[in-house]
Amino acid sequence: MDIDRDEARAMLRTMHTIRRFELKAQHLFEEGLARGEFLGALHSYEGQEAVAVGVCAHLRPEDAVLSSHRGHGHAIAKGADIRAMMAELLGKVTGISGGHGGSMHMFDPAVGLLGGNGIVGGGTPLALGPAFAAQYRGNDRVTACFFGEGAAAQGVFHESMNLASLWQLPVIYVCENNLWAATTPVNDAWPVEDLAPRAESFGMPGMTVDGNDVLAVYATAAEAVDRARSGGGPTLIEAKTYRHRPHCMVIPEHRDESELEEWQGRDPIPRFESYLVREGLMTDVEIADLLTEVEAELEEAAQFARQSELPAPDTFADHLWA
Amino acid sequence: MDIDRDEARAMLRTMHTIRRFELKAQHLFEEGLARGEFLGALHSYEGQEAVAVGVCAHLRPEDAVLSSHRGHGHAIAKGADIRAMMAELLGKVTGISGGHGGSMHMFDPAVGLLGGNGIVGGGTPLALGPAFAAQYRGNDRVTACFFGEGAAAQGVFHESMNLASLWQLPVIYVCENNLWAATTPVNDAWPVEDLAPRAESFGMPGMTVDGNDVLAVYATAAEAVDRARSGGGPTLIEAKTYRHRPHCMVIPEHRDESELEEWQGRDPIPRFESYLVREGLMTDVEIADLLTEVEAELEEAAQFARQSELPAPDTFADHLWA
Amino acid sequence: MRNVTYVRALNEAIAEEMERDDDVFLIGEDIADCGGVFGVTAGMLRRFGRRRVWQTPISEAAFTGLAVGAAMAGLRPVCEIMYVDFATTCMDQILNQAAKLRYMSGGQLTVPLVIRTQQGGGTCEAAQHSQNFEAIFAHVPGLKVAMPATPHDAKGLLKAAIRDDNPVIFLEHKLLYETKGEIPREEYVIPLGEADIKREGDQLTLVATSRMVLHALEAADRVAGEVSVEVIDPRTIVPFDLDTVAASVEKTGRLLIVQEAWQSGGFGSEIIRRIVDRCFDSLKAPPRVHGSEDVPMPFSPSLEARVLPNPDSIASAIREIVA
Amino acid sequence: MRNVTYVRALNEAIAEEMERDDDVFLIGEDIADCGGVFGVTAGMLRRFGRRRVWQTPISEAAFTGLAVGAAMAGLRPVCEIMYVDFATTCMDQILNQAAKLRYMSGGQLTVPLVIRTQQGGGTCEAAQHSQNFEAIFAHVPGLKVAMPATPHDAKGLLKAAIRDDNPVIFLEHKLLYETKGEIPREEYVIPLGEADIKREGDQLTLVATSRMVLHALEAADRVAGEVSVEVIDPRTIVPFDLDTVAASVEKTGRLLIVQEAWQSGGFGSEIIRRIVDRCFDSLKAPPRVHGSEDVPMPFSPSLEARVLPNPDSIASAIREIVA
Ligand SMILES: Cc1ncc(C[n+]2csc(CCOP(=O)(O)OP(=O)(O)O)c2C)c(N)n1
Ligand SMILES: Cc1ncc(C[n+]2csc(CCOP(=O)(O)OP(=O)(O)O)c2C)c(N)n1
Ligand SMILES: [Mg+2]
Ligand SMILES: [Mg+2]
Repeated sequence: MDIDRDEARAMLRTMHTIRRFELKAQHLFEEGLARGEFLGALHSYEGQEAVAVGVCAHLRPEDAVLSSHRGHGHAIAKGADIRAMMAELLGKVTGISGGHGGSMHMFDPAVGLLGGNGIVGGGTPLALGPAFAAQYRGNDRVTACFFGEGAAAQGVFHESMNLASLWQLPVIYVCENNLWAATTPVNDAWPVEDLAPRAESFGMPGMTVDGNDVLAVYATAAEAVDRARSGGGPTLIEAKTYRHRPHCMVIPEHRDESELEEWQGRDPIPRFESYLVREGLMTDVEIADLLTEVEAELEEAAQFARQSELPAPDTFADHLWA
Repeated sequence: MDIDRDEARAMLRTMHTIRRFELKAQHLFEEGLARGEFLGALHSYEGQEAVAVGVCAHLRPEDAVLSSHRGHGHAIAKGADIRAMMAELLGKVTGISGGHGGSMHMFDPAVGLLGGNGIVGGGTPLALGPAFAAQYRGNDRVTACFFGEGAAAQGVFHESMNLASLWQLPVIYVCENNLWAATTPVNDAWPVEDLAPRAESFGMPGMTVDGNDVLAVYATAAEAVDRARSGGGPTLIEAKTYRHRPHCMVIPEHRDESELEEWQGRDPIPRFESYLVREGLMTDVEIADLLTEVEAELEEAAQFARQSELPAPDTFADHLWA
Repeated sequence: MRNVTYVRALNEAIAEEMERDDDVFLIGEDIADCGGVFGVTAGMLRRFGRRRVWQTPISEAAFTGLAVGAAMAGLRPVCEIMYVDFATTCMDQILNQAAKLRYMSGGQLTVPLVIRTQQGGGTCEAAQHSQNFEAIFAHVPGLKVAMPATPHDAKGLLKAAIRDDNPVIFLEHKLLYETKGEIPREEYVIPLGEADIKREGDQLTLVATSRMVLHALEAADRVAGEVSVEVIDPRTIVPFDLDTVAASVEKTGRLLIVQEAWQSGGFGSEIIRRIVDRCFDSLKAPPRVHGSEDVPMPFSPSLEARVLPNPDSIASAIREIVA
Repeated sequence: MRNVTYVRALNEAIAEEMERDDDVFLIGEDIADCGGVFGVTAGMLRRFGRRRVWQTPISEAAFTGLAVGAAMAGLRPVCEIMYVDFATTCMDQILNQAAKLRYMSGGQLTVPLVIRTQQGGGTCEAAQHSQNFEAIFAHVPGLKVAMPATPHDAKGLLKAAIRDDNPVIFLEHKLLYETKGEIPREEYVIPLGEADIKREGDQLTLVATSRMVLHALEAADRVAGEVSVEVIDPRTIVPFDLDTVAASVEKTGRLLIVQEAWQSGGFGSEIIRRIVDRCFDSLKAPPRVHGSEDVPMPFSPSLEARVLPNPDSIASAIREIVA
């Protein structure tokens, strides 16, 4: 699929932003640990950037995204503010959820980010809601819902596919099959190779894509988003990918070094960069500059997060009731 | 599939027993209403007899059955005592569950009946249990789980298929697609025609059968039960059928008369009888005798139920704890 | 005033709010063609069309989740779960999502959702169709919980629930649907969080919820010559109108709570906690809860009748406290 | 005696019972290869092999249902739900099935099942990973509920739970796993339903559960010069050892319950109901519950610390009651 220069650059930039964000997040987390502070679970999106970026490239701010526990990438790709995200990780009052949410619960309805979720599969039925609302109101907004291959074993995901297909809701289910769910390999959870036939068994198109190839994801998502936007109903996309980091900061790595190395060889960022350079869309220098820019932005975000205040303890009851 | 004379007769007898049981049950229910007593929900299996009978013909007493809210047919086909079942319907202390369960909760572990269920889809994960136990203990017992096409929309059913397939458990899922779930037609619940592809998407064989043809069910179930018994794992069977009665005694009929008439033309009992007579396995007189016998048995059961005592009120706490 | 059934009152509340606000829609099992198995949504499909009345497959988790998500997106879903017992299949959507989304988002989202369902025993439907779960919902912060006992309260509270910007668990009772009562001819709304004194008295405060209000009033009648009972219906347990109950207990010095939920760990215990804290010095006798026996609901009519509180057993409980 | 961690004590209990009875098997997410995300089942796979240690897909409803069904079929499953918050996805299996099957079957079935899970806050894991649901399980008849606070109790109670023929919800606490304590060298089992007096005193009875027992003991130390506090750990809340608590309250005349669950509608309220009923005349001050603030758990460390009870806030609560 053809992609124009500006869009390509923007996508690469977002991919780098996500990756650098995760590195900084990890750094902040470790800073906390060094001070004896434990800041909850932190799930790195590193390695999977092509999925969020390839899908969200087709989304408008008024389109909705439902994300998962591993949601920083989705949030950034959807346009959430990285300073506020970073502050959220530290539970600061300037955080994207005012410090009430933390890593797994980033919300920014202004850009369509309707939240991460601490419950695996928890976003899959919620995603039906904004999709339904679009149909109800007769507008062409679409909803994308990201979740892992582990979540694909949850019952509610199947109920949701059934309803999405039955009512032809404009929702795109994006299963990021990164081969592992915490310490459980996909082969211990799936009795099959692919998820697409599952979607088809609900009368919904199912597509499989190389989730480490941002252009492939971009092309696949284009079809799915177009279908949803034009009233053609839901799609399931299974993106085959890999996470570079352990499940979360507190669970030690349990996978073979060699598996990781193999997948690092398919790292979506260098792959996309080679393509951009090869196609003459960007030069090495431009890429290096972009990286410097991104890094500066993230360092600034980290500083912002560090310097922001924690919420005053007695504000704990704020936002319970509307 | 060939079937011997004795087995054929036994199957016909069970089909009649089920049908007559339902008529008696309805009668008892109406007697109760006339006395101002309301005896809960009563879901008639009339019209679906071929499914329970065709499947259970392959089961041994030590094999398990998990049933649904519409469970009298499964219980009878599995060999439960009709006197105790009838008494249960009236909440008598002689009932099959001591009056604690009622129509939806008939239990008789001695014949492998591990219960009806008031929760639609509720039996689907429970069925994994005895199947797992068989595998764990290394015996060749199998488990059959009956549920409606309405239940097939429940998430837990999908989780259960996934686990059954993944662990190759000896379970047979039997979906009785009677076209309606309470007042909801299958077309308002399923975006697809058949369920078999759903099973296949979990790597499990899926079969579709005419649920009003007891021999077809018998043949299909033979394959599934053999597979399970010999370690070949689970199977899903979708049996297309129809219930002759309204959803339950208290919800008025809402379906077209003509639909019912059409399906009554495919009534599994006369169909099987014609076959038996045609093949010379039974004569009309033998069938008439069998019916008289069944009717007498049921009248006796109804009498037993009527004459039995209600549990003493102060026994309400019995059986809460082991 | 008009004399209508509880089910009719609910039906009117829904119709009026749907008329008033196009964002209100209905979703649930069997709610369209037959108007719900208890008839609460009867006629809605004809009146408002398919766009606003969504009959679902049997997938409580998916359609409740859809409702939560639609509320986040600005609609005002009224979601029916046929029996509260089935809410066990969508507790994640209720307890982890609906109740928490506003808080977790730092107030950025609102979830203007009503989950209507009905609970209770008395119909020989046995253990999986007779439960009372208000204590579960009331324990988890972020959910309002309404339990109307009369047609009047049912209508006024349901309208308030639909207009509320928070998730409201609206608990009807299967044996109240056909009961009748007066409601105003003109439109009215009953704010969530205001108890109603259903009967005045000065010797014992009886707090009852849902169907138990009717039994409590009957019991109060029976003991009228002996004990003067004040019957208070909180109508919503979250928010709970502690002031009204406390004022009564300060007057009477005695408190009995009658709930259909199990005796142990019900909301009655929570009322005792609050009243003991607030009115300790006014109490002349130990406040008590009279609830259902702590067993799954037995099917048999003889057992079910024994397990549920009834006017007789309530009258005995009143006499015991006063004795 | 040996000094071991809580997680180690649990691990030993499981291994001993698996050794003792081939019908005991383990099922849950991530329990085999890594021994559970908290390490409770570490080493079990190596020791007992794949036949007895079943690592599942993320399907709480299916594998909990499997465990219930396997228990009906005579096995003794020990089922791990990683966080109690996730039990919302299998509440049907727990509340409608496991709790009721024996009763509904008229005593024909038994469900010798243990559901282990862990609960609680204090780790900045926010609203969907910090809840305490014991009140929900305790409200529904048919489930036993254990909440051990020490390695000693954890081991003894878990062994009892595995041997019990009823479903037992076994609630660990994520911040107790690394705490240490003495346990006997020889085998022991602690019967379900016996409270333990963790500290004697005669001016105030403090009932605390799970991790709050540790905070309560610390608070009792702090106020030692002013108030003599008796700290009682019921250890199981179903069955609940009312006798021990009532005897203490009759002695002290004052009762404080400290629970990590939300203040409103927790099991503490139920304890108050029972004690007020039984010990009304002995009470010198209103019994109180000190629980978490009634909000979803906020992520931010500054807010989380404010929401949870801690030794300081418990000490204040003690002083207030005695004042
Ligand atoms: C209902 C539920 N069960 C279990 C968990 C614990 N948990 C959190 S993340 C995770 C693995 C998820 O795997 P997957 O869906 O593949 O996503 P990934 O982490 O690989 O992105 C598990 C088991 C949870 N949060 N919610
Ligand atoms: C979880 C749950 N949701 C809803 C119901 C109410 N209900 C009882 S039977 C039924 C229809 C079931 O349809 P189907 O599964 O097709 O079985 P059938 O009645 O046709 O045999 C419904 C909705 C229930 N008992 N449990
Ligand atoms: Mg994964
Ligand atoms: Mg059906």
